[in-house]
Amino acid sequence: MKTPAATGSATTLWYEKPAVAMVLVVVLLGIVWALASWRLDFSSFPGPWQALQALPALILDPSALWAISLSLGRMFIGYAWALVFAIPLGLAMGRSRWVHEFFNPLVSLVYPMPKAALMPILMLWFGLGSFSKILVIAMGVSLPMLYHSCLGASRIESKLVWTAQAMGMGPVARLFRIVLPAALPEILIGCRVGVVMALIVMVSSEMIARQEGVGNLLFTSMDMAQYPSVYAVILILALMGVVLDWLFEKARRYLTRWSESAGGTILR
Amino acid sequence: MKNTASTLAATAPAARSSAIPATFALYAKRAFSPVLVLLVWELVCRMGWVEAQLLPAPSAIIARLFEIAAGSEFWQNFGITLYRLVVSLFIAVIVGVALGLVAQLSRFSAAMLDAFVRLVAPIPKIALYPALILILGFENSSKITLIVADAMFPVLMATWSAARSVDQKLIWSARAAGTSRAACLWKVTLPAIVPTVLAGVRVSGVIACVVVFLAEMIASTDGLGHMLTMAARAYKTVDMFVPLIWICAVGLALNSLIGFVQRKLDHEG
Amino acid sequence: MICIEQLGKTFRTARGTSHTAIQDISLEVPEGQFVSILGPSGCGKSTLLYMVGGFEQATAGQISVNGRVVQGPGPDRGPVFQEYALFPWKTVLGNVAYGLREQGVPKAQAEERAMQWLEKVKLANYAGFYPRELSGGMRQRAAIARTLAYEPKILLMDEPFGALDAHTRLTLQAELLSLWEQLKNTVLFVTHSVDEAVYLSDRVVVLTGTPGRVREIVPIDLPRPRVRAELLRNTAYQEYVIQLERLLVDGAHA
Amino acid sequence: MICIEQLGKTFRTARGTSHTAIQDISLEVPEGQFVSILGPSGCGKSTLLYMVGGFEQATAGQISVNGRVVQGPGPDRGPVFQEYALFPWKTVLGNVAYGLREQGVPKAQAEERAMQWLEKVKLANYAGFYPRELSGGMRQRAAIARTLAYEPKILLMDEPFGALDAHTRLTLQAELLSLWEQLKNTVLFVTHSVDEAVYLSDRVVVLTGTPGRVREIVPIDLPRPRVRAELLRNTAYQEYVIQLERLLVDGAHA
Amino acid sequence: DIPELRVGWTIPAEEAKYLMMKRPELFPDLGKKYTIKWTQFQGTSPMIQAMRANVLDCSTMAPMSLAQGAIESGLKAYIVAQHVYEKKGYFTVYWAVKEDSPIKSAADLKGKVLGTNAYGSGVYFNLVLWLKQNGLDPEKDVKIVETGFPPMADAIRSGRIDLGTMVQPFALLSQEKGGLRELASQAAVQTPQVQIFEGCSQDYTNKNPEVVRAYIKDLQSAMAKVQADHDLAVTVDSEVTRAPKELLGKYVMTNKDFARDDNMQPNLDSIQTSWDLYYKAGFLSKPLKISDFVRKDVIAPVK
Ligand SMILES: Nc1ncnc2c1ncn2[C@@H]1O[C@H](COP(=O)(O)OP(=O)(O)OP(=O)(O)O)[C@@H](O)[C@H]1O
Ligand SMILES: Nc1ncnc2c1ncn2[C@@H]1O[C@H](COP(=O)(O)OP(=O)(O)OP(=O)(O)O)[C@@H](O)[C@H]1O
Ligand SMILES: [Mg+2]
Ligand SMILES: [Mg+2]
Repeated sequence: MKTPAATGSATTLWYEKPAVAMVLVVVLLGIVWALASWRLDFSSFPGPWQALQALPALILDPSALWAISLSLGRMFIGYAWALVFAIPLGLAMGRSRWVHEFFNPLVSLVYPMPKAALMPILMLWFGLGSFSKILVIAMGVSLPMLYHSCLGASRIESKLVWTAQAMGMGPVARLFRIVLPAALPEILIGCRVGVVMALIVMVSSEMIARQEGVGNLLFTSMDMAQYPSVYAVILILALMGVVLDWLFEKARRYLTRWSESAGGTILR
Repeated sequence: MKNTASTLAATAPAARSSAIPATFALYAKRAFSPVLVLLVWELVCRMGWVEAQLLPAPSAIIARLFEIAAGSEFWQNFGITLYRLVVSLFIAVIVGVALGLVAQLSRFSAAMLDAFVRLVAPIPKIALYPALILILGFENSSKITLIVADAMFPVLMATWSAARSVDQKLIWSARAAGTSRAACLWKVTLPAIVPTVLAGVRVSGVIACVVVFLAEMIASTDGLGHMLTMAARAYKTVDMFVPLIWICAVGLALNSLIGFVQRKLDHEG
Repeated sequence: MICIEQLGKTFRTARGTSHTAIQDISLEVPEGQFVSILGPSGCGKSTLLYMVGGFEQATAGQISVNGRVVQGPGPDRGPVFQEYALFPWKTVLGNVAYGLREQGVPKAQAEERAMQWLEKVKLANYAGFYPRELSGGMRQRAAIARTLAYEPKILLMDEPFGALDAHTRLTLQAELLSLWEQLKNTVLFVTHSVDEAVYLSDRVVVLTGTPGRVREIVPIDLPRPRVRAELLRNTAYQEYVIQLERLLVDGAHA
Repeated sequence: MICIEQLGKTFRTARGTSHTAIQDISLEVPEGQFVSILGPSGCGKSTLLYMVGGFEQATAGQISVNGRVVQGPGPDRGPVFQEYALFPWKTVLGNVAYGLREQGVPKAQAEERAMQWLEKVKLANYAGFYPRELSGGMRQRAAIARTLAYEPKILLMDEPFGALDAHTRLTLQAELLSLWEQLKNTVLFVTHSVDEAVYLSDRVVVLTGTPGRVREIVPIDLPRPRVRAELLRNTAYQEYVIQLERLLVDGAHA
Repeated sequence: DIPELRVGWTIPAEEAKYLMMKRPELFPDLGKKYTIKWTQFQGTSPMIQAMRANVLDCSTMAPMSLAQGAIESGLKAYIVAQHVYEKKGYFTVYWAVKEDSPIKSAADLKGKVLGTNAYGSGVYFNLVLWLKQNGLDPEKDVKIVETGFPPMADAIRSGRIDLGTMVQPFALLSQEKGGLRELASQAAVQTPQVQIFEGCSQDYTNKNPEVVRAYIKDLQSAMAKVQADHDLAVTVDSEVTRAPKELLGKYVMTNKDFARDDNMQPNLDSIQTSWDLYYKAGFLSKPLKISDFVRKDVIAPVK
């Protein structure tokens, strides 16, 4: 009953509707942008309107769409790899002291390492194909997933596991039927952070090792002095981030609708 | 194992001292897996299974690490990275805490900030970097702005969630004892949220390490990231590993520093 | 003297509907009396107490304390909560001295007086500890000392012993009773436990469930000082318990 | 028949020191008996119960159930915890049917039998709800139904009503008693409440504080079926309460 | 089985390759005698890395990147064809200052901030050489910062740097906007000067000389086609770089652009001169001989 909105009267005001607030903020940011661009008067810093005008040309251009879908495709594959490897490892770390003691020092060592910075090295090892990029995305996404899976698994109420044991459930079944669902809310938090991470790593790895993709679109536009296109690509990337995050949050809420914190806020 | 640790802390709280042999054993345990990985790596290189051009041996990297550290140029690069890191983390914490508290002021500010966070937090801000270079130039200001833009969100979100879940009864207790409503903000709310905010700062620290390095790689003027770019351009594989090791060390040090402060200030256990 | 007149409280819920927690409660508590409030969960006991404390606003009726209408919190009414609500970043001594410092007492003097209170609640040896280092019972002792330290006329206690185990609870009940017998504050005491209400109070107010109204006010005519073991053998005590348990169970279904 | 012989449990703490929670406890519980375990906080009541359940390993002595030494958990011993420990991702029905499904009962049949149990604990209307949508009392009812559903011979209850308010607690106590009078399982019941122990049990085992040992075993000779209002007026009942409260307070200081 | 050639490319100034990528039907041998797997790169130096890692067979190179790749990582490559170079009458990379700047000659640069695109690039080394020629110590007397080309003009105008390096299309755009003045150009350092050329791995070339020859032949014919048909050149360039044709039309393959030769014959003497200059200035740790990078029968022009 202590809802987050427990302060003051609880009816929703007009500006508290998410869509309205979003539009307000977008307009506000747009105005700030327009003013800044007008004030600075750099040829390299067009206003929002010019960026929007450059948008259709990008979206209607098959080669640009192809670049975007290539990037997205690599991102999803990298993300899927991380799901497959990081979550089981994280759960194992959360449940077994040995696994934890072995992997935790390694994980905390590589945690602050900028994954995209490995691109030049990975390219030496794995060549130019998508593999290095997928790998670097998977690595970037893995860490939050690993961390949250481990946290989720280690925080499971031991009585849940005991209850299942008392019913006669074996250890493997317990891992999948008790530990996994019980840790799911926490795992999904890691997965949500992972979505944003995937985008960041995708863009920065393409900036560092430029090949077909959104990051390259951005820099090619810059190298050819197509500044409105630069900002149009940035808009596309921003939109991708917002939409993916929003979709993921929907999915997360649906999957954990049984959980106490399902109705939680954006705060992760 | 975290469960047992927390029950222990709750049941037997007073004793805090730890025996020295136990600490040593702890460090030995923590070092085990990294050392193992290094040994295997070294072995692979010594056996000549990979070309040194592609994967240099750890011993070679460490030797090079010291060699580079002997020059003053390295310390300039290291210093500038550290400077950017510290300054931007500082700004990120101030801005994050301030915005997080502003959200508490009114329902309007809360709604706006909520939308702002939903909208801006998931944007890969590194994509804005080219724009920042165009606007702010190539030196500290664009890099620091980028780091702040990325690193402030964990602090902001931690402050926000902590501030609005401060136990109402703490505030009531202070109010009943005669503290004014405004004074409660810094006498109760602020100390109450410190532990959560520090947890946010910890995440921000990691993000700042990552972003400063990437920014230095992409607009490569100086710093550790620049060292990597230069090494890559000159095809010196060994030299590419050196800045990476340093940034990991910086991240680790930052993390344990914040962890230390966190433990000092967190009286809730 | 607390005077509650036709008090009502209606909450606006997040769904936009409204929910009446308390309706038309009138009650007078003379100075120095120990009054317990008993009622099923969710009947508005805490809400009533918070309104007397000035933490929440009534939506109908009014409360006055010694003739002055309650507008907000004040040091004449000291709250003690079930969850202790100690400041986790202050030591036990710092917590107890807090109210005095807020009243403008100089630091040295505030700490001296705080120590006296800590002795009274048997925590003198734990002055430098942080709340998390204490057991539940000790935390509640510290919370009581923190409130008593700034000498409020009225104590507002919301299930202060609800989270304690039986043994600690018994001890603290006895300690509270002996403290109160020295100080003679007015006490408004919310509890779930019939037993506890009868043991401690001069009068027990039984509330009915949603919305909370006064079902009955039962004066407890038992001699003081009260000794628990004797009380348990006392037929009058047993009858009070039986009567209140019945009122409670019926009240919940009313 | 549960047979506990010279049981001991020593924990190794994180600091490397060792801590004896339980020492030299011997106890026999005949089939169908309701035995309560009472003791100060931290005396090892839960630990004792967990060892009987097979969740924790004894470090001395042994436990046998019907002549077989306990090696691990098994469906002959069903636990009910204070924190309910319902599977939050399953509906009430799913929770109750879970144990049956694990025993290999086909889905339709398991759900049918689960529904019967839900009716017995008055939750038939809440079959499709998730645990978080229920009140504390309802959650505990569901947890009891879940355990009873797979028909363990022995029920291990660890302060099952500790987190409930007085009224709900009274109701659930009565319900548990009437269920038990039909089923006649063996029950090992950990509680903090003297009152509750006397009301429910055939025998009460009082433990002393750290390390936990048996201080006294008190047989409760009160007629069944027991009705609470009558019991409260019963002098024998009062004397049991007084005796146990004294044992408890002394035991804590022992 | 048709042999495959793995080729790296970059933006800008490789019109011959762009035409082969976008109009493969114009090249009868392509797809019959050999196929090409195109991979885009950020610049010549990652391409050298890729060559070294043996994931590319041919790529665009600059004199400096090939030299360093050869010395530092042991890359073995042949120079096979030349893309663009600087010569009188065509565009040369130049250094610009603000119109009203008091800087009138290199000597005035003492204590100033100079902008380059990337440390270690050919453009950067030319700047350093030029400073040295004019008696300035690039380490002590000036501060060289890396800005990249795009913000260069704005950085000069806003005073963030005192001198910037101008290339196309930024040079053209800044001339249109006005406010900048050319101080000197790379011609002061060396002329003619090779900008970029095509290089192929020696291993691959020695194994498949026919394939590389066919590739060079197609490059030559592509170069001839874009030289002959300005509109085609601009169209293809626009398809690759996504820049509008109006902008490209103003300079691509005109005398406002770098110079190109139809036969793509590498100017080996110029490259050797560059290497010698770099070695003397201390940029290279060893002297290099151009003859180690040439196979006489596999070099443009191929008949
Ligand atoms: N901020 C609020 N917004 C909406 N409803 C509230 C709020 N606070 C309390 N209520 C409602 O008011 C009623 C009374 O709550 P209150 O906490 O006073 O009950 P209580 O008698 O103290 O219960 P308990 O014995 O469980 O502590 C409940 O139905 C509760 O749901
Ligand atoms: N995993 C553990 N590691 C170390 N010590 C433990 C562990 N679990 C319990 N203990 C200790 O064993 C003792 C008995 O604990 P237990 O939980 O059985 O007490 P209890 O009688 O159930 O207490 P309560 O009434 O508070 O539930 C306590 O002192 C506790 O600190
Ligand atoms: Mg309450
Ligand atoms: Mg227990």
